[in-house]
Amino acid sequence: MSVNLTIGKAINAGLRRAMEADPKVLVMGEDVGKLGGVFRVTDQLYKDFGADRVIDTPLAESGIVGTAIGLAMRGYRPVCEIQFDGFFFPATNQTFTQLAKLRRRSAGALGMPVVLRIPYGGGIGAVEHHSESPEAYFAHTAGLRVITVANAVDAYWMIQQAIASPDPVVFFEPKRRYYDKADVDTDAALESAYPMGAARVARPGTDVTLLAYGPMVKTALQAAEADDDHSIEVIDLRSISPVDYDTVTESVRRTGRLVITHEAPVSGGVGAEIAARVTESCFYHLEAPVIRVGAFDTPYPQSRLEEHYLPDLDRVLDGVDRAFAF
Amino acid sequence: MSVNLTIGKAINAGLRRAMEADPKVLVMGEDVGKLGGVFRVTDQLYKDFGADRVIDTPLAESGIVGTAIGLAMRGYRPVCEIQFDGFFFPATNQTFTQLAKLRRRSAGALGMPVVLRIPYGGGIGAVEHHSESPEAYFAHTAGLRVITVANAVDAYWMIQQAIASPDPVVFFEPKRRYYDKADVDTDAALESAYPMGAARVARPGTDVTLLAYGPMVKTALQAAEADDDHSIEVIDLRSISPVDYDTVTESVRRTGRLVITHEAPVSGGVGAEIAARVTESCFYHLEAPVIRVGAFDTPYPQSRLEEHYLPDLDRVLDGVDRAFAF
Amino acid sequence: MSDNTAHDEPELVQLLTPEGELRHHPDYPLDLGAEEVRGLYRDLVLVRRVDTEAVALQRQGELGLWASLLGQEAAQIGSARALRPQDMAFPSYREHGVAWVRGVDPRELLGMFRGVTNGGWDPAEHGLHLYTIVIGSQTLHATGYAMGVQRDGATGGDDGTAVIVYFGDGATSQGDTNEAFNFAAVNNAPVVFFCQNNQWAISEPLERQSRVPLYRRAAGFGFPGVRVDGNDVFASLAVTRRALQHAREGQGPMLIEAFTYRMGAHTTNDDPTRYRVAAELEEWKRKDPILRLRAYMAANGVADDDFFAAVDAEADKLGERVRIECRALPDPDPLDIFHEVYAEPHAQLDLQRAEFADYLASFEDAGAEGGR
Amino acid sequence: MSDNTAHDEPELVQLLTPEGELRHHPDYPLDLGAEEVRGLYRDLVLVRRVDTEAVALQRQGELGLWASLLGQEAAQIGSARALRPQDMAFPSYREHGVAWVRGVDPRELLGMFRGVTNGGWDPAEHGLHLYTIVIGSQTLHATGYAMGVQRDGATGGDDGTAVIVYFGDGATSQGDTNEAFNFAAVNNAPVVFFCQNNQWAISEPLERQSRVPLYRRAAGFGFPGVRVDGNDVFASLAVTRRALQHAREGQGPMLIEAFTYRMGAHTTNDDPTRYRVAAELEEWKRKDPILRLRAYMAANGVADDDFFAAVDAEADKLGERVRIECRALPDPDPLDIFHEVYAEPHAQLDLQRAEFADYLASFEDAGAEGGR
Ligand SMILES: Cc1ncc(C[n+]2csc(CCOP(=O)(O)OP(=O)(O)O)c2C)c(N)n1
Ligand SMILES: Cc1ncc(C[n+]2csc(CCOP(=O)(O)OP(=O)(O)O)c2C)c(N)n1
Ligand SMILES: [Mg+2]
Ligand SMILES: [Mg+2]
Repeated sequence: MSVNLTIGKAINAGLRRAMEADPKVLVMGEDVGKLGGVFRVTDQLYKDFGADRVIDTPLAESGIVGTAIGLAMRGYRPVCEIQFDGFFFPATNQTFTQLAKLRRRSAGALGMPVVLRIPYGGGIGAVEHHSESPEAYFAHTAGLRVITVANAVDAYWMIQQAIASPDPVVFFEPKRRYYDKADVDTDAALESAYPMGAARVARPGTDVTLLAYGPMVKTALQAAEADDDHSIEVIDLRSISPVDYDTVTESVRRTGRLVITHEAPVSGGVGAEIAARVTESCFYHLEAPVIRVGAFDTPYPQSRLEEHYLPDLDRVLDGVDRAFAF
Repeated sequence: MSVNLTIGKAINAGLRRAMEADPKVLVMGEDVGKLGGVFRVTDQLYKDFGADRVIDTPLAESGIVGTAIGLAMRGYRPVCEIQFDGFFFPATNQTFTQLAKLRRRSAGALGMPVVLRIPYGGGIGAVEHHSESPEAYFAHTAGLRVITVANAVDAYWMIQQAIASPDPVVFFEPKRRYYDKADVDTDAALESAYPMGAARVARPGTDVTLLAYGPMVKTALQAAEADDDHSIEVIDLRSISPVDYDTVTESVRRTGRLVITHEAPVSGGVGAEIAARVTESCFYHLEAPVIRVGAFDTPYPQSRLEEHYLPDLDRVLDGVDRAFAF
Repeated sequence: MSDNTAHDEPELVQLLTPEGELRHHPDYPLDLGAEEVRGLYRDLVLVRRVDTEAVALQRQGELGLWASLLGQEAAQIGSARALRPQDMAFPSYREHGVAWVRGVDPRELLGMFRGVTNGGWDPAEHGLHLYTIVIGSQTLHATGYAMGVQRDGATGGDDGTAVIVYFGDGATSQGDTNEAFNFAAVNNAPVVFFCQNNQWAISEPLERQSRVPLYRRAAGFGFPGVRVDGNDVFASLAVTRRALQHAREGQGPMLIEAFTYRMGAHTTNDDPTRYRVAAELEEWKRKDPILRLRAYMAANGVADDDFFAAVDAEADKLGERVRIECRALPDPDPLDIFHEVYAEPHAQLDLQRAEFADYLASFEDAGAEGGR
Repeated sequence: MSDNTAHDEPELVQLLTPEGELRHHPDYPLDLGAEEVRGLYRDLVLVRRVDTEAVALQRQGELGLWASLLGQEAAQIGSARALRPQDMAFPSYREHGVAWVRGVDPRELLGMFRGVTNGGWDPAEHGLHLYTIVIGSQTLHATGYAMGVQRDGATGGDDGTAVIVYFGDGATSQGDTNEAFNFAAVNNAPVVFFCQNNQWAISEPLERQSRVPLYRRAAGFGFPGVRVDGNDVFASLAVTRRALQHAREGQGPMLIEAFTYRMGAHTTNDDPTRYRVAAELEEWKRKDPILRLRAYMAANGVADDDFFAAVDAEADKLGERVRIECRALPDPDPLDIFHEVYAEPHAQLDLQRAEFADYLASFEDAGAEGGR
C-alpha cells in the first residue's frame, strides 16, 4: 500500500510497525507519551501500546540513555527520543563511554540495540539550543552507527532498520524537513529496503559530485536544479558512520570534483573526514580540492541570523563555483 | 633562572606563578588538594594557597565545570582539573552548551576565563577510560580554544597563557610524557613567551612535513631521527583550535608532502580537518595526499594491546613511506 | 530506616488565602505597608500584561516563541522583591516577573524570543543572569557564583550577598540540579534554590518527575526545604526573604518549592489540551495570584477603585509600548554571527568573517548593479 | 520547613559488635545455621586472600593496577549472599567479594586489571554486570535493568527478581547517581542501591562529598534509606536481604549505606599517607570484619581451630592458584582490537582491520626472512 507521508509521520509509522513486530521495542523520552513528542513523532503510540512501552521519563537525558542501556541488558530494544539536538549533551557520558563501548568490552556478550532519535538542524526560527547539528561528535565515536534521512521513504525504513540493528544507532531527524512528503510503500518487507549503511545517488550528473545528508539534501537537489552551467550529481549520504565510500568515490572518479555540504560548522565537521579520505583515494582523479560548504565556526546564532549562518542555495552554488574555479 | 623540570612539574610551577600573580586564580577538581592531584600536578598548592583557592570538589565533573562558570561570572579565573580524559564526558553539557557559548550569547558581557586541564592519551598501561584522546570533540566546538603541550617549556608557559586568556581554554596534558624533562627559564616575562596559538617547527626538514601534537611530538621527532631516506620536518602544532595554518602551509608548500599523526582515532580526528584544509590551500603543491596516522576507529583497547593500537614509530614511518609511494 | 512519609511541619506556607484572607505564620512574619502591597499588586498586573502581550505578538508572527508566566506571577514577584541590589539571580526561561523586578526592560526579553539576540542585557548591571534554556544548567552557575561570593568575604551579616536560582519542577530530575544541591550543601554556599513547581514539565505531570514533594529533596542533601504557596505573593516574599537572609548570614543553601500552576501552554508551540483536563485549570483559576491580592486589598482598604483603574491603565500603556517596541526591534547585522565568539583574535574565524563580509558585499554589488 | 537533623531511628544497624557479640535488631532478624556462618567466614577470608595476592601481583608488575577491597569484605559478602540466582548485580570496580559470590573466577578480575581484557565474564551467566569505572554510570544501568524486570512481570511475590547496584560514597555526588535514585523512585523499580561508604573517595573524605549521612539522600527521592555497619557481615546480609525482598515484592527501591572503611590505598597507584592519618586506620583495624566474626564463632562454638586452619589452608591454595593463573594469562591477539566493536560489518573498520592484519603480517614476513 502506498501512502503519502511526511517525514515525521513516516517515522511514526515505522516506529509503530517495529513495535507491533517486536514486543521488546520500547519508546522512551520526554513528552513521548500522551503528547506524542513535541514534534508528534510518537503520536498515538502511548494510546495503543501503553505506558510500559511508551515511557514518559523524568527530565534527564543521561537518565534516559543510562536506563535504556540497562533495559537493553535485560533484552529490550529502547528507542530514545532526545527532544532537541541541543539537549543531547547531558547524555554524552552514557552514550560515549557506555553505550558505544559495551559490546566490545564484553567481547560481544552484551548487545546494545539502542536507538537515539535526535531531531537536528536549524532553519525553524527557534531559540538557542534548538538548532544544533552535532553529528560529527558521534561520527568520531567508535561503536556507534550514525544515520540520517532526507525523505519520508528513508524515514520509514531506516527507523526500522535502526531498531533492528544489533548495534547502537544514532538516528538524526531533519527537523526542518519533518513536513516534507513522499509516497511510501508501507507493505514492503523490511528486508527489501535499501540498506541502512548505503549512500544513494539522489540525482545523477557528470561534472561535479555534491554530497549532502539530512536537511541539506533538498538544498543540494535545488542547487542541481538551479545550476545551468554544470551537471551536478547529488549524493544523499544517509549513513554518516560508516560512510559508503564505494558510492562516493565511484562518483568522484567520474566527475573529478567533490563539494560537501552540511549544516554543522565546517571545522571538524563530517565533511572534513570525507574530504580527507576521498582526497586520499581519488588523488589523481580530483581536478580541484574538495570544497566544503557548512555553517561558520561559531555558536548557532539567534534565529534572525540563521539564514545567513546556514549554508543555503546560494552558498552551495558558490561552493560548486569554487570547485570549478581551480 | 633556568630549572630542569618535568612536564608535570612545569605545569605545577606555571600554576603556582599564575596563582601568585592573580588572587582570582583558583584551582579546582577531584583530589587536587592535599593529594596534589593523582598526577601531582597541583602538588603543594593546597598547602600554600589554602582550601579557598585549591578546591577539592565533590566527585562530579558537570558540577566542576558548572560551578567554575559561576565562579568566572563572579570574577574568578578557575582552573579545573579533569582527573582523566575519559571522565570529561559528564561535563560535556556545561562545556559545550554553556562555557563555550556564554561570551557570544551575552555579546561580550560575560567573560569566561576558565581553563580545563585534561591529562590525555594512552601508553601508560591503564585500565579503561584512562587513555582517551578526545580533542576533536573540543576542536569542533566553537567558542573554545584548545591547546596541548609536548615539552616542559611549553607546559610552563602555555598553562599561564591559558589562564591569562579571556577565552575558555582546554589544556590537554600528555600524560605519558609527564616525566619528560627540559630546562625552563622560569624568570622570563609571560609576555615574552612564544604565542599560545602558534605552531612551531620542532625540527626542520625538506622532504615531508610531519605534523604532531602533544604526546606524538616525541614520536615524530624519533621518526625524523630514524628515517635516513627522507628529511622530515616536524611541526609541533601546540594549538589545536585555532590551528596555525600559516606555519603548516608554509612548510607543506616547501616539502610537498604532509603526514599528520595523533593518538586519537583517525576518523573525524583533528587530522581530518587539517588534511582537508591544507589540501584546499596547497592543492598544487601537494605531491601526495595528506596521510594520517592515528589510532584505529575502535574503543581504546585493554592496555596489553595499546602498543598496537596507538600509532608508534613504525606506523609513523610507514605513513611517511606512504606519502612517498604516491 | 529513615522515614519518608511522616512530616510534622505544615506542608504549605500560606499568608494569603485564595479568598484574600490574611493568615499569620509564626516562622514567616510579614509586615508590609500599604504602599508596598500596592507595589506588589502593580508588579503582578504589569508582568501579566507584558506576558499577554507577548503571547499575542507571537501569534502575530512577531516572536518565534514565548514561554508564558501566566499563573506564576506571585511566585516570581514575591521572590524577586525579596532580593537586594547586591544579590544575584539566575533565571530559567520563564522568569519574566523576576526580570521585571530586576529592571530588565521587557524589550530585552522579547528580543530573545524574537530571535534578534541570544541574551540581551548585561547580567552584572541588573543582578540577573541571562535566561538559560538547557534545563538545570544555571543551578550550577548560581552555586559557583555563590562560592565566589563566599571567597569575596561577602557573606555573613545583614548586608551580605545572596544568590537565588530559578528552575522548574522538571528541572529537579536533572543531574546538574542535584549536583548543584550537593555542591551548595558541601560548600555551605549562599544560594537559594527557588523551584517553581507549576505541576507540569511540558506534558509531564509532577508524578513523572518525583515520587515525593519536591521540597523534601533538600533534606537529603542536608539543607532545609520548604513549600510555599506560589500563588501567594506575600508568602513567596516572606519565605524567600527568610531564605535569602539564611544565605546572606552564611548559613548556607535553602530550597523553596513554590507550589503554583502553569495556567497557559508550556510555550506558544504547545497544545496542553492533548495532555491535561480543563477542570484542572478551572480549579487553579480560583487560586489566581492577582485576584486574591486584589480581594485582600479591596476588603482591607489598601487600595480603592481609582488605584486599580490606574494600574490597569498603566498596564494598557505598557502593553502598547511593548507591542510597538517589539515590532521595531531591528534585525541584527549578519556579521554579528561572529561577534564575541572569542575575546581575542582567532585566525580561522577571522578569515571566515572576512570571507563572509566579501560574500555579502558581492550581493550588494550585484544588487546595486541590478538597480542601475 | 523539613527537618534535616532529627531522626529517631538508630543510625547504624549492627548485629555483630566489633568484639564479636551478637545483637538483636527487631527489624532485621537473622537466623543463620552454623554452616552458613562458616560459609560467610570462608568467603571473607578467601576474598581477602585473593585481594592480598592481587596487590602483591601488581607490585611484581603482573597487574597494571589493583583496587583493593581490604576492609570492605563484610559489606560485599554479606550483601551478595543475600542475592538469589535470578537477581542481577551491578558492581563498580572494587566488588571482588561480590564477584566471588556470583561465581566469577578471580582470574577474570585479574585479567581486567592486567589489561588482557576490558571485561571478562558473561554478565548474564553470573548475574553480575561487568565492572564499571566511570563513577556512577552503572546506577542508571541497574535502574534500567530493573525497569525491564518490571516489564517482564518478574516482580511481586517471593520469587520475584531484584537488582542491586554497588557504588561508593564519592559516587553519590555524580548527577547520574541522583538521576538513578529518581528514575528508580518514580518508576518504583526493584533496585537496591548499595553504597559502600568507605569514608574516602581517593583523597577526599566524606565531608567533601556530603553534608549529611548518605543514607538520608533516599528520603529526598521518596524511598527508604538505611545505614548498616558494613564491617558486620550479619547486618550487611540481613539488611540487604530485607531491601531485596522489598524490591522483589514490588515495593520499589531502597538505599543501603554500608558504613565501612577502605583499609588500603585507593588503588595500587595511590599513596594514602599524603592525605590521611595513621590513627584512623588503627581505629578501623579494631573493627575488622573478619576478626569480629572469628571471635564470635570461636566464642560460640560455631567453629573450631581445625576449621580456621582449614580455611587458611584453602586460602593459601587459592592464593597460589591465583598467582599462577594470573601469570599465565595470555596476551590477547592484536586483532582483538577490532573484535565486536560492531555486531555487523562496518566498511571502514573492516578495512582498517584488514590493513592492520597485512601490516602485522609484514613484520612476521620480515621476521621470518630475517630468521632464514
Ligand atoms: C536539558 C534539556 N532537556 C530538554 C529540554 C526541553 N524542555 C524545555 S522546557 C522543558 C520542561 C521544563 O519543565 P520545568 O522544569 O517544570 O519548567 P517549566 O517549563 O514548567 O517552567 C523541556 C523538557 C531542555 N530545555 N533542556
Ligand atoms: C566520572 C569519574 N570521575 C573520576 C573518576 C576517577 N576516580 C576513580 S575512583 C574515584 C573515587 C571514587 O570514590 P568512591 O565513589 O567513594 O569509591 P571508592 O573508590 O572509595 O570505592 C575517582 C575520583 C572516575 N573513575 N569516574
Ligand atoms: Mg514545570
Ligand atoms: Mg569511597
